[in-house]
Amino acid sequence: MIVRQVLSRLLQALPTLVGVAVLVFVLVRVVPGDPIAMMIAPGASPDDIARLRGLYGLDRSIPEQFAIWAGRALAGDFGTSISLRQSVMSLVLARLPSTLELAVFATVIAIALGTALAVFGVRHRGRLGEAATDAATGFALSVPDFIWALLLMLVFGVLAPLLPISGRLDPSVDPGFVTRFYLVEALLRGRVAVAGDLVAHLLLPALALALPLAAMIGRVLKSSLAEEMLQDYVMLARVKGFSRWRIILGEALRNAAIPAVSLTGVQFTFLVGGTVLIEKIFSFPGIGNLAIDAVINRDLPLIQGLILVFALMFIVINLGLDLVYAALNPRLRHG
Amino acid sequence: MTVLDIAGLSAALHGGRPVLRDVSLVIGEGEVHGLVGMSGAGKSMVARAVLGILPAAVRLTAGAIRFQGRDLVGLDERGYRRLLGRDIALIPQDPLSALNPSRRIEAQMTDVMRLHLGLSARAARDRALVLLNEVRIRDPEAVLRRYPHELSGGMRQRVLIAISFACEPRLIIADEPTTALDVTVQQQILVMIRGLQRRHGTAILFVTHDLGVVAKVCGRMSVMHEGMVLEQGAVADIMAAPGHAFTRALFAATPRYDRPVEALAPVPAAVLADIAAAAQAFDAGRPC
Amino acid sequence: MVRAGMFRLLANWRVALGGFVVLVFVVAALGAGWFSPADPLEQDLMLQLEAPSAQHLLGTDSLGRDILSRLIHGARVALAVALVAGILTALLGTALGLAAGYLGGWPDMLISRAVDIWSSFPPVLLSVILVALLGTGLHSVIVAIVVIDWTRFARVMRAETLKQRHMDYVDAAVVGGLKPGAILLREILPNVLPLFVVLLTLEMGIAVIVEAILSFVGLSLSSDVPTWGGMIAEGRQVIYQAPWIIALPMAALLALVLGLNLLGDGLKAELDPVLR
Amino acid sequence: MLIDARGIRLSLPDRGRPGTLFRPAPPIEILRGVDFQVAAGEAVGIVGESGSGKTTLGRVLIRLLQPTAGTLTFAGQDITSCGEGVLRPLRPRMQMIFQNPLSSLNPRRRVRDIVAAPLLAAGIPDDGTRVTTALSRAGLGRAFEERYPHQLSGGQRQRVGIARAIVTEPAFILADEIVSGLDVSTQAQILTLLRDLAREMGLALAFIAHDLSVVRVLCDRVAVMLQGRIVEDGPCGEIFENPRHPYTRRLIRAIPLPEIDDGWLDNPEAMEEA
Repeated sequence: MIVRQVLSRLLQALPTLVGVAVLVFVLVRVVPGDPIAMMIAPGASPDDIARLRGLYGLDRSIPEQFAIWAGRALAGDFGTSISLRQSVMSLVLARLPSTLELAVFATVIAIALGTALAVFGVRHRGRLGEAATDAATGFALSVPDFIWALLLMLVFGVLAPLLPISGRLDPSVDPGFVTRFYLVEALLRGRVAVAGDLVAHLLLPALALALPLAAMIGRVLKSSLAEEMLQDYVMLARVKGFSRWRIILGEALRNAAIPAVSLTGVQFTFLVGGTVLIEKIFSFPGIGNLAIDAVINRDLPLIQGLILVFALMFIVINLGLDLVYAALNPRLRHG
Repeated sequence: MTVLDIAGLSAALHGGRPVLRDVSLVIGEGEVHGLVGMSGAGKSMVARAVLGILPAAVRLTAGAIRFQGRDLVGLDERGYRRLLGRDIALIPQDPLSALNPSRRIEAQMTDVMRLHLGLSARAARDRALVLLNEVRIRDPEAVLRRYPHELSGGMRQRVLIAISFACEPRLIIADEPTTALDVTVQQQILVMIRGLQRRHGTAILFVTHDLGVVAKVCGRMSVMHEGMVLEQGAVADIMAAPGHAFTRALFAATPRYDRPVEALAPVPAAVLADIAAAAQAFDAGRPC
Repeated sequence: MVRAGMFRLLANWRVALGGFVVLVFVVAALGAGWFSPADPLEQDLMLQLEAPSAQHLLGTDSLGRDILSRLIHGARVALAVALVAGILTALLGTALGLAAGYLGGWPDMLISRAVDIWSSFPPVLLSVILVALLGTGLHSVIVAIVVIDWTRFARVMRAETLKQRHMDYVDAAVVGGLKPGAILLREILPNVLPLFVVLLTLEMGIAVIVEAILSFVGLSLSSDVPTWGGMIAEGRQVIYQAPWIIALPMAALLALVLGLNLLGDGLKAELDPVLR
Repeated sequence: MLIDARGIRLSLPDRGRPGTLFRPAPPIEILRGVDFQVAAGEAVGIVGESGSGKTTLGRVLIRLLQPTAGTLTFAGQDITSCGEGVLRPLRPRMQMIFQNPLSSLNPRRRVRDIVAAPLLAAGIPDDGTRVTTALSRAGLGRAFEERYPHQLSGGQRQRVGIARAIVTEPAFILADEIVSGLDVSTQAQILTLLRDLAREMGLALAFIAHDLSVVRVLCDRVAVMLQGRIVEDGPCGEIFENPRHPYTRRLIRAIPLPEIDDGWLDNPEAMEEA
C-alpha cells in the first residue's frame, strides 16, 4: 500500500523533474555572458576559445546539447564545472551533506518551536499568553529569513559575540572524519567537543531558516488546534473527565496537525530554498553557497547539476509530507 | 430519591445580558425529563451548566445545581473531572464530530473505563464488547477495530450511547441526540436509549427541540423560552392540555402529517412579546 | 459613505500604523533630493566609518558617504520595485489563478503543473539566474520578481476561486440565467478581491526583500545607485568595526516590510464583511 | 406536464474514493431510473432519507446536473442534454430556492442586487418595482433592499431566497430542504408563505424534504425515494393514510407525533441490529 503510493508519487514527479531540467537548460543557455570568456586568461587566441567551446560542447545547437547532457546525466555524469574544474557530481556530493544537516536541523527547530507556540497559545486561550504568542508569531512571520540571518548575526555574533558567524567548523579543528555528515558522525563517535562546535556554527543559520517556518507552523497549527478544541469530541473528552493537557496532546493535536501539514507544506520547500542565501550570508560550505558562485561565474554544468539536486530535494520533501499526511489521517489509510 | 435538583438557576453573559432566568427543575431516580424549546431558549445552557462546561463568556449568577445532594456550583475543575464520565455522562448531538476521527473505536470506548473504573486494557475491552452488544451492534469485535468514518451515523450514535453508559452513571445528559439522524434511525436510537435507561435505572435530562420526541421518551417535561421555564409537568398532562400560551403555540407551529394544512400557524407575536415582557420584568426585579 | 469607510479603516490600529510607516517611506522617496542632507554618492575619504554626528546624522560608510542620504535614496528603489513588481505579479498570478479555478479541466491542469515546476526551484537561485540572464537594472529585478512570484498568487487565488465556485450562490446565479463571464466578474470576483488586496500588500513586502537580496548578492543595480541591499553587503564587510552601517539599512528594510505586513493584516480583518 | 422526467439515471465519480493516475475513480449510480412529473400549478414533495438521491434528482430537474440517461422535458421542450445557451432563455421560468440561505446569497451583494440578478440576466427591464414587489410578496419591506445577507436572520435570508426565485414570475420552483435549518415557528412562517404564494401565482413546486410532516403541509402529491429510485408516488391523502410500499409505511410510523403513544417504542422494525 505505502510502497505503491510512493512509487505512484515518484512517477508523477517525473514530468516535473524533466520540466525543470529542460527549463534550466534553456534558461542558462541564453544567458548573454560567455562562460568561456570568463575562464581564460586575457589575450587568448580565438582558436583557443573555439577549442574550449568545442570541449564543453557549446558550439552545438541547444537541443543537441540537451540530448548529450541528458544522456550523460542519466548515467550519473553531470559534466565538469567550468570554474572549479572538478566533476559536478563530486562537488555536489562533497557539499550536499552540510546543506542537509543544516536543513534538517532547522526543520527540527521549526517543528518543535512551532508546536510549542501553538499548544501554549491554545492552552492560554483568551489570556495574555495567547496575545503574546500571536504577536510573536505575527512578527516572526513578517520577517524573512534574510533579515533574521543578518539580525542574528549582528546580535549574537557582533554585539554579544556568543556564537561564530561564518563557516561550518572552527578552522583549527580537524575532525578527520570519513563521511561529510560531520554532525552525525561526531555524535555517533561520541566526539562531544566537535559536535558542540558544529552545533554552535549551525545554530544561527538554522535559526534564521527556522524562525519564519516556526511562526508559520505556530500560526496554522494554533488556528486548527483552536478549531479542533471546539469539536464535540473534545467536549466529550472533557465530559469523560480527562484533563486539559491530556485532551490537547492526546486528542486534538493529531487532528489539528492534518490541515497544518498540508498548509505549511510549501513553507518546507521555502526552507530548503532559503539555504541558498543563508549559506551565502554565513559563508557556510553547502550547495547553496556553491550555487550562487556558480551563477555569478556562469558555470553552466554546475548550475544545471545543482538545480536538479534542489528539484529532487523538493520532490522528496513533498513526498515525505504526503506520507506524513497519510500517516496522520486514517481516512486516507483505510476504506 | 432526587438525582438532580436545579434550583433558581440564573446565568448571564459577561456584558450582563441574562441567558438563564430562575430555572428550577428536579429529576428523580430513573426519570427522563424533557427540556424543550426553540434554538436560543437556553435549554443547552442548562445542560452545559450541569456539566460544568459553560462557554467562557457565561457566568452563573444565582441558584444551585444539586447532584445527589451536592451543589456543583463553584466546584473546581478537579472535582468535576472525578464526577464527569463516572457519575454524569453525556450523549452528544452530532455523532460525526463527537468521535475523534483519528482514534479507533476501542480506544475511545475504553479510555473512560480505564480512567474511572481502573480497569485493565483487557477488562475494559471485554466490557466494551458487552456494551456494544447492549446497543445491538452485530459484530462488536470488528467495530472496535474501526475508525469513526468507517461507521454510519446510526452506528456512531450507538457507540456514543454505549460510551455514556460505560461507567453506570446516575445521570445522563442527552443533548439533541437524534437531531442529526434520519427519521427511521432516530426511532431506533430513541428505542435504544429508553430501553437502556429502564434497565440501568439511569436518570436522563433530555434536551430537544422536537415535541414529538419528548412525547415518546420523556415522563416529565419543561418548556423553555428566553431562558425561562414557562411550563413544567408530566408529559401526558401537558400533551393533553398545554397550560401556557407558548406551549400551545409550539404545538400549533409543529407540522403533522395527520392534521389539515390550515392547522399550521407560527408562534403569534403577541405570545412572544408577553414572554419578552416577563423576562424584562425579571431582569429589572433582580439586577445581576 | 466613502468617508465613513475611510474612518472605519483608520480606526483599525494595524491599518493606521502600517499605513503611516509606509507613508513615511513614500514621502521620503518622493522628496529624496529635498530631504537628503548630502549627495549620496559623494565620497569623503577623510571621513570613513564615522559614527553618527551632527554633520552626518547617521554616520558615514567605508567610502565616507553620508548614510542617511543613501538610506533615503535607497527607499526610491525599494518602493519602485514594491509597487511595480507587486502589482504586475498580482495581476499575472490572479488572472492565471482565476482561470485555473473557474475553468477547471485542461487550463487548470496546465497552470497547476506550471506552478508545480516553478515551486521546484529555489526562488532565490531562480531570481539570481534571471537577473544574471537579463543583466542588472531595475527592469530585470522587476521581471525576475514577477516571473518567480506569480505562483504565490496563482496558488492562493485558484484555491479561493475553487472554494467560491462550489458555494450555492454560484449555482443560484446559473439558475438565474447569468452567463459564465458575468458569474466570474460579478459574483466571484468581488468575493476574492479582499484576498487580492491582502496578498498584494504582502507581495510588496516580498518584492522589497527580493530586491534587497539581489543587491546584497551584487546583482541588482549598478553600484552607483544606492540600495539597501548593497548597503547591507558593504556593512557586512565592516560589521565588527562599524556595526551600525549594516544595522541602519536593515532597520529601514525591516520597518518597511513590517509596515506593509501590518497594513495587509489589518485590511484582511476590515475587508471581510462577515467579520466586520 | 410542465416537468416530465422519464428513466432518469445519473452516475457521478465516487468522491469517497479518489482515483489514482492509472485507475480513475469508479462512478457510483445515484439515480437508477426515475420517472417524475409535475403538472402546472401542482406542488409535489420528494421525500427520502440521506443518500436516497432526492437532492441529486432536484439538481437534474433544474438542470444544474445533466443526466447520464433518460429524457427530461420542460413545458414540452427537451432539455435532457442541451447546453447552458439553450437553457438560459428558459431560466426565468424555472427557479430554485436553496437549503442553505447564507451560502446561496452572495455575501458581497445587497439584497436588492441579489433579487434583481435573474431579471438582469433575462434582460427584463425593471425600475425597481419588480424587485420591491417580489420582496414584499416574500414578506420583506423596502428597508431590507439595502442590507447585506449577513445582516439578516435565518428566516429573512430564506425570504430573500424566495423573492429571488419569484421575481421573474416563473412557472416552476424547486425548493431543496428550505426549512431544515429553521426553528419550528420560522418554519411554519416560511411554509405558509410558500403555500400562499404557490396558490396565488399558480406556481408548480418540487419540494424536497426529509420530513414527511412538512411535505404534508405544502404538497398535493408526494414521491418517496429510496436508494436512487422512487418507490411510491401518489396524492398526499392516499399515501399518508394508506401507504402501500413497506418503506413508506416504515417512514411514516417512525415519525414521532407530539402525542402519547406507548406502542411507538415497541415498533419491531426499530429493534433491528446494526
